[in-house]
Amino acid sequence: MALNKYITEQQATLAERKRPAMIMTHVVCGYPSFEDNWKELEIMQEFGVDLVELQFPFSEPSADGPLFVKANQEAIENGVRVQDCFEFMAKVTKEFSFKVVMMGYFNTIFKTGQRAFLQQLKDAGGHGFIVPDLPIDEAQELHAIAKELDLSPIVLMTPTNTDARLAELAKSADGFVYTVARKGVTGSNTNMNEEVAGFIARCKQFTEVPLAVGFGVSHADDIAFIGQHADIAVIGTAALKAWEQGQETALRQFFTALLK
Amino acid sequence: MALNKYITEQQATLAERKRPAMIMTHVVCGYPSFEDNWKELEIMQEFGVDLVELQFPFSEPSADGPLFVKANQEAIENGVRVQDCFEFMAKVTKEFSFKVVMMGYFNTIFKTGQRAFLQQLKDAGGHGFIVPDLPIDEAQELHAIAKELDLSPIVLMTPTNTDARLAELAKSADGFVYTVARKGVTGSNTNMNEEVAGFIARCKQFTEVPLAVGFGVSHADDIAFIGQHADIAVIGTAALKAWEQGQETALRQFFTALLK
Amino acid sequence: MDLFNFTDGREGYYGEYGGTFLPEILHSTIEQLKTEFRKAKDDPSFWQEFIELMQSYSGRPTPVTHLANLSKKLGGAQIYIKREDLNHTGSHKINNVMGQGLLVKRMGKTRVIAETGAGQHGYATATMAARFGFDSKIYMGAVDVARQRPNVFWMENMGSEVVAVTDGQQTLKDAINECLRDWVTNMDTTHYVLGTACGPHPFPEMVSWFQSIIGREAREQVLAATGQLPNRVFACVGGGSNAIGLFQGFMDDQDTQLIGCEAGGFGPGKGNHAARLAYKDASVGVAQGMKTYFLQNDDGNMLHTHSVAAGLDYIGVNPILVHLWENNRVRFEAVTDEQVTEALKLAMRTEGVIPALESSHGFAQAILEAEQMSKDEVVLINMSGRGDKDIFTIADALGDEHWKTFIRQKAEEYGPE
Amino acid sequence: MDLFNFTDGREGYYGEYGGTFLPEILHSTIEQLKTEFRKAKDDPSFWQEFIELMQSYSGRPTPVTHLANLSKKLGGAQIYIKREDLNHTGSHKINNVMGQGLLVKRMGKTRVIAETGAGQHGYATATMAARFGFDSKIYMGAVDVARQRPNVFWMENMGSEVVAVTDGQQTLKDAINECLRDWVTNMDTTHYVLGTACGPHPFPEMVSWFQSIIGREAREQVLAATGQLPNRVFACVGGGSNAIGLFQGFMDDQDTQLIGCEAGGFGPGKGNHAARLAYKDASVGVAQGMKTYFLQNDDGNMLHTHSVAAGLDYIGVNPILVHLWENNRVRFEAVTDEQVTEALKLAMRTEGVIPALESSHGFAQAILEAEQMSKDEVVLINMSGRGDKDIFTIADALGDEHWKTFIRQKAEEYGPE
Ligand SMILES: Cc1ncc(COP(=O)(O)O)c(C=O)c1O
Ligand SMILES: Cc1ncc(COP(=O)(O)O)c(C=O)c1O
Repeated sequence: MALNKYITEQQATLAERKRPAMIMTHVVCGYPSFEDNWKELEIMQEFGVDLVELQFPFSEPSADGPLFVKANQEAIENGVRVQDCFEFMAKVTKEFSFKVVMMGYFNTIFKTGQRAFLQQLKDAGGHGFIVPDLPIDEAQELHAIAKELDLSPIVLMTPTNTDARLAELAKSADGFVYTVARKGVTGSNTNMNEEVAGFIARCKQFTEVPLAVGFGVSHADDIAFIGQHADIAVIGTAALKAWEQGQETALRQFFTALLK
Repeated sequence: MALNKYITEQQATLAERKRPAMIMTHVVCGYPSFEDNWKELEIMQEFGVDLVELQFPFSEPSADGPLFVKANQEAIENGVRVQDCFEFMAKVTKEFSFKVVMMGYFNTIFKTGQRAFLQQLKDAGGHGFIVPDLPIDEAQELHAIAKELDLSPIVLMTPTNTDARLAELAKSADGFVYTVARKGVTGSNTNMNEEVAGFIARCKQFTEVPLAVGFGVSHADDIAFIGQHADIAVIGTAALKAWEQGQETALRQFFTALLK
Repeated sequence: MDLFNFTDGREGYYGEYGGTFLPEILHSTIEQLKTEFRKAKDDPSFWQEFIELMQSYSGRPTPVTHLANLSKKLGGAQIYIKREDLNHTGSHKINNVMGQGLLVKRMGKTRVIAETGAGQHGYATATMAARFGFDSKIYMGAVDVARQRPNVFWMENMGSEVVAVTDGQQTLKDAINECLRDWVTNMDTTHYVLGTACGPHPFPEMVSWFQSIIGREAREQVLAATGQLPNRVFACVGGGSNAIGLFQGFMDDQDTQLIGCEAGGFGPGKGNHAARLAYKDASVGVAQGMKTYFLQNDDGNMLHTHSVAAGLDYIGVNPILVHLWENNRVRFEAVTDEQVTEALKLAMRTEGVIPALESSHGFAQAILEAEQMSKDEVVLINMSGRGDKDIFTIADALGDEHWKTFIRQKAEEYGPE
Repeated sequence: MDLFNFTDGREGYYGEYGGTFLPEILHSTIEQLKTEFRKAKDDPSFWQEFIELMQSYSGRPTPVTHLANLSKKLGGAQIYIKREDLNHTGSHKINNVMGQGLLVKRMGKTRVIAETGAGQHGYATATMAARFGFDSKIYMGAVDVARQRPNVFWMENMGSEVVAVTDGQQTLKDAINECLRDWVTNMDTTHYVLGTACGPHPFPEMVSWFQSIIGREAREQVLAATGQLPNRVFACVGGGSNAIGLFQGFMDDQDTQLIGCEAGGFGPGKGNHAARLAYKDASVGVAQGMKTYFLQNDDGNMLHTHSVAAGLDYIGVNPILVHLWENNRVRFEAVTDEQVTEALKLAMRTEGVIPALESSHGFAQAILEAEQMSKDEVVLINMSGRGDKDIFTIADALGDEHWKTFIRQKAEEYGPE
């Protein structure tokens, strides 16, 4: 509910901010380091990003593409623990005005304990969570606790889902829906075309909740396209790639071009 | 018949020659070379050897031990042909007083043609043949031709033969019988003992033909032992070993010690 | 006992283990698979087709062999082995793979992908793909590619593309992740041929079903050979497919003990082994599509594992076996690398059989126990595969110097790159 | 036709071929063997014991597999293969070896010796010796030891002593000579387990008898699968044991053509190949205990032979097959190394089977002929062994660069001696 309210508010300011869509960015906790994460987030804040996913590194990131796989792996090798991620999130939510959702794999939550995990997420100022390997059928308990704690379980809708399944997914949707623009994992470019538009339209038939569009957003054109059809553009791999290429300078250039 | 007569004559001169037994030696044609063979034979003549086996080299000398195997192989590699062996034999029988028998494997005879081979053997002055891989059961044709040409097929008797088999073998025996003192191939030493004596005695029950004792004869004692029980001592590997160690000098020393 | 009667619980769950933990994008793919599998399972002609294929192509039924010499030497129980090593491609993996091949044909897909660790499953899948005319890609950890080149060689020669996975530990679990990544991209044309009774439902059930051919045959064969049921049945447990395959034959024979033999590696202690249940270093988690015991740390990140047998070197375990273990139907034991190589040597010398290093785990535990049993008792070991394809691993495990010399000579013969 | 009815001729002779050409010292040994063999052959319970042993230990009957893809691709006859590759130890050699093992037990001997070229027969003999508890020594040409190290490794691990023979060409024929030398020394305790249907009588008959299990099974199986007899039956011919084993099943089926496939190596020309009958480079001779065709020069000394398949690389050939060839019952053809490796690749890719390089000769000739035949005709190929144990040879034959890199890395890992 808290997240829904925030998104509605941000939505309302888009025209004034000359933005075709809201922006959600992605950071892998502790990769390359928490210091780098902080600098990235400062730039994201500077460019008026609306939402940030903080990914908790996991040893088996099976829904991620190569760049994020490497990020997950190295973060773990650097010794990043779940507790470090929560502490970092608490600092971030205190310092920055964008809202934060946790992104990660279910085992991280399960192993910590579902209630304990969500309580810590709440305490750290997070507003929701995206767990790509947890289908709604297996998520009853987690969603129930989330409801109690006013956290939004971000549901994914995908082009392969049947209408019946989309309807089912819509029942669990809260905060926003993460619509996956194409098959595959994170990382490679998506061709934003009629097919994607059709898929988004199909999702809209089933839910009123705002729609984020993810997987391969990297150009200003993509944002414009998403603005026409949906609500939130998700910038993942593209931003990390920029950071890896030239830290602050490159990331600033990237956002400048993206949001021009 | 020719061979039988020669052996009987030689036998008669043993006492006079102060020899406990007749001596048969062995040379592998063309190994190390025909020149070396000739020098070996000169020494053998010098020491009054009675008989010489000229081995025709074969590529599969499966009844021979390591030293003769190598000799066969190298002779073939040196290009020694069957014709060369016959030519050499002709020179030898012309020059020396000992009698010569051919020793070799059946394929050499078979491939040349049984009649053609024996005719050439006869022409070269040979008196008989020892073919260790030709059992009497497979030798009817060869033996029949030999009879025509007055060549002696030298039969082998062995410690593993039954009495019945010895009787059978005796029927084909001519010239002399080659009694194999022990199991195994040519080369290693035989312990001349009661067992060997018993075996020779057993052979004598079945044949009147003189007995040669082979396989591993290398000392004066062996000759003495053979003299007590049989007629001919066969010197094979031991002489070649001496030649390899020091040519003429070593071979002379060997025979000196052997026949002292 | 019908392990797969879900009417009283949740479909795909065995006690609290199992489930389907997959990205949403695979939802309809897995639903299609469930439906097709259910149809096939309910259709007796499908099983018949499967049996006939396994007979004519893979030489089934595989026999049960009495190891009279070994039994006598140990002085205890009569030891029998189920000869999965005699299958085409040399292990039980082919049972599952050919079964899935038939399903793929039914689903009208044209491409298969598979993970492989030791290479046996990849080898079997490449074989199946060649036989069925499917395109195929095999994912294999780069570390495994390096140590199991012979299997890679055959897979490639049968027309499969082999991809060396360079993520993570570069072993089996990483190959599984990479398969999932391929699958979420190409599910329209592609079936993921999972190699063991793990992963999301319906894989554990499906793989178990195809592998149940082992237990069905074995029960009859042991009865025919000995006039009695085995007192104890041993199988190595990597993912758990050969074990569940054999155990199913004896599930209702309450007097038959079932023993799962895990990779004890260097012995207990995190990172030293791959024993999920026999040692105390694993805990419940959710990964690679299922809920089960994993060798993981407190954050839920997976530990390094070790075993002399690549096929047992895995973080998770068949959820059905966990359930049976909790219900005291299956006992779990672990044997160390050292015990395993000793058992292998003994089997070779006394009986002329070469169990795979994986299968040698079953031998090692059975040898320990048979010695204590009486002469009129019977034990059955699953010889899940043959070791002769693992010559590099076995030569290394045995430290054979002649072998090293041979390899050095061969390298010299090949000359520099 | 009873090939072994000698009442009208000489025992051990097939036409003018065969016989017993051995040193006199082995006379009683070979007589004992003949007697024991005759007794066993006349005793139906012996064959029964043999069959049961082969079932429980080696997985017989081996199936017959329809190669539907390959048949379709060629557009001609329906191709079936007899799966001797699925035997324990991976080839038909085990049939003969286990049979002789039973005879050795009957004769009360305790030690066996064997020659081996490719290593398959030595491997099988080492296995048999381990299983029967015999001492064993395997003679192998030094050249073959160097190129077939994997088989040596397994033989040694099964407890056999492997002796590298350094005489002659240091290959199969020299190993046979060395066996004869051992045998003339140790015949009291020792049986010489000859590996093919060659050598002195009774070996050709005895080996053929044990191998006839292939043809007996195959005839029934092809009939059951196709409702007809095969029009043509193909088998590779090294010494000739797998060929005579299979052919015996069809000897009286006059409409079934029998085709022996020899090693054409680099093609015709002395020294280039090991084809005794298909090419014109061999002639009749007497060696290695028998009278038959040999690749020899005018002096009767044996020629060098060449084949990509070590198991076919032999100077002589089964005298029974020569007789059948002279009587136009068996046709002989030779295929070159190149044709053979192409056939191997095709078999792997279209059907997921890996015939040994030896067996691939049968495939190569059958492929040539099947293409010309009609779709309702049936051909049967003997897949005498599997190729996966010959990875070094096959990788070399196919010139695989990845493999070479792997071997170089492995050598580096092992470090200098
Ligand atoms: C021969 C053999 N046995 C056993 C296993 C372990 O797998 P599972 O536990 O699924 O039978 C493997 C895996 O590669 C294998 O190759
Ligand atoms: C697989 C295989 N096939 C065939 C042969 C040739 O032998 P034979 O002609 O006796 O069957 C061999 C010999 O080693 C072999 O290993």
